[in-house]
Amino acid sequence: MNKNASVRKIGDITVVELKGKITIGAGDLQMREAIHAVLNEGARKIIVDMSGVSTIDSSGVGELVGCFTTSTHKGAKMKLMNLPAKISDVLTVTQLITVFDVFPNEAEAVASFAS
Amino acid sequence: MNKNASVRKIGDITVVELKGKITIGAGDLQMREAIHAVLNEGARKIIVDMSGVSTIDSSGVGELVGCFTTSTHKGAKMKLMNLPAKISDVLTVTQLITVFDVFPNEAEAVASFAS
Amino acid sequence: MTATSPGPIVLWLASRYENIELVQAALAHVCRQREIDGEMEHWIGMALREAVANAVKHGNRLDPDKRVLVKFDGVGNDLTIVIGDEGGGFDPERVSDPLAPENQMKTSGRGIFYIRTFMDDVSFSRGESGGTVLTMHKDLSKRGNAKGENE
Amino acid sequence: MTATSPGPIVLWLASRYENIELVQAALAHVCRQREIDGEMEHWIGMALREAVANAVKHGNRLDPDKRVLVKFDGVGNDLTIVIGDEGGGFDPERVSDPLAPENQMKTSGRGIFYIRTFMDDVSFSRGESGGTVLTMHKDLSKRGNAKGENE
Ligand SMILES: Nc1ncnc2c1ncn2[C@@H]1O[C@H](COP(=O)(O)OP(=O)(O)O)[C@@H](O)[C@H]1O
Ligand SMILES: Nc1ncnc2c1ncn2[C@@H]1O[C@H](COP(=O)(O)OP(=O)(O)O)[C@@H](O)[C@H]1O
Repeated sequence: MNKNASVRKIGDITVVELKGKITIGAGDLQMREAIHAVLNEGARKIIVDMSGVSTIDSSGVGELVGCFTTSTHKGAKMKLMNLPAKISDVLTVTQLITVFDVFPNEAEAVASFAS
Repeated sequence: MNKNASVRKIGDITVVELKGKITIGAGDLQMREAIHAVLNEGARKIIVDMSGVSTIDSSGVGELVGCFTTSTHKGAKMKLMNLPAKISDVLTVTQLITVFDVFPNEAEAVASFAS
Repeated sequence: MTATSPGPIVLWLASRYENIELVQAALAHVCRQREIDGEMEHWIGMALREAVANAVKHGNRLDPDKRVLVKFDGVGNDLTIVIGDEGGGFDPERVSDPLAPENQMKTSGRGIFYIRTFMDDVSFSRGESGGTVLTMHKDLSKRGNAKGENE
Repeated sequence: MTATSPGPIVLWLASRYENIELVQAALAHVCRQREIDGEMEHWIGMALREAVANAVKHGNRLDPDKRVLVKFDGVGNDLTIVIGDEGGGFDPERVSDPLAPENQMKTSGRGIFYIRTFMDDVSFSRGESGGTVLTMHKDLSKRGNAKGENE
């Protein structure tokens, strides 16, 4: 159904893997759907795996911020991992890279939930 | 130099392998250059391997006819092999498929020079 | 506009053969939007390449300051493609038949024949400034008969 | 026209987000012609996607009968891209700063900022029919500094 997002579990952590273009009118909405779905299913520790994202635009960035806020409101933590350099650059220039909890790899992202 | 054509030998037969688009302004001219070059180097038995051709247009077809005529004038024989279905269709609708000596594979094309 | 038409797409291009590749990319986009399969796309693409090549070569005589217009349009099962140039026009009735025995070994003269073969309806007219306007239609319901043969 | 300009390329498109993909394909074509590397193409593409998305969304308000114009032009080391819409226009001075603390967690408002960040010169004007005309330039000599940072 959702060709831009798939979900897997690591213990009580839910990993949402994004793929392709997280851009206006398609990938941005699919990302929101996927993250809202896991939140509604009760996920409280969420890692968004960005390794497969080729492009993100301001709509995708906006949805990412929205998902982060929704997660916080629901008492969940949403973190990001495996950001390709270009995606990281896009978040950096709008000073969002410090808002999100960003990890270079899965081990560090998972470990961060233990502490 | 010539990214649309390369040449190999089978005994006294010269095989010109065409690749990609044999279309106006690029591939068509490169094909002519390649075939004229082998003719000038004395090739008299020529097989044009079309297996790698993705698209041919009327300019490519025209150059192919021109190369055939030039070959004949020089006392050389130019044959075609391994035509993808779409290339064969393009030659068929303009009734050129019967003008050229066309072979389904290399063995038959090579054997045709022996008889 | 109906649900099956994504609306027209218009390109204005300098008269360069390399721009044929952009026209091909635009066709690929239109084919995705209109759910036209790869087989049919191939034959439409062949006609389109010929039409744009003629506009660049015979119409605009490779003058890079002259433009070629390409418009994709049509609703439902009709795909309409219009190709316009800023040349002097020509009489399509006077184009010789490439199947005639005396033309068989000519190195040119097959482009319009390919256009007519691979499209379902083809007409030439004069644009406001005298250039050629070629309008060609493809009936998208005829899938599996993409080459436009009658049976 | 100089040897380093392949001439303008103009597209007129229906107001649909999916047409952003065609604009991206046209940019890829222009980048091949102008020998713009993949890194720089990526950042120009980001700005272009934002500009077309704004024209479709805010300008034409997704009305598929309204058109978006995209023009690629410029000579030498200047790549000029113009994006026009048929909307009501807006005052770019009144767009809020997405870096302001109170805007940081907003879900929108970053598009124009990205455009200004990734292009070298950006200006907005009103078209004849009142819509927005966004003209953006990229200095192609600044390769390796593709994000448009000042140092
Ligand atoms: N857009 C055009 N403007 C002017 N003349 C044209 C145009 N298209 C075709 N023609 C004329 O029709 C002739 C036949 O065209 P075509 O069948 O495509 O073969 P070719 O391009 O190989 O000559 C051309 O040689 C040219 O004289
Ligand atoms: N082409 C346009 N026509 C009308 N208004 C526009 C246009 N482009 C931008 N705007 C206005 O500028 C605002 C900021 O745009 P932008 O920075 O791209 O962020 P966003 O699109 O997320 O709102 C938009 O919300 C809109 O009000």
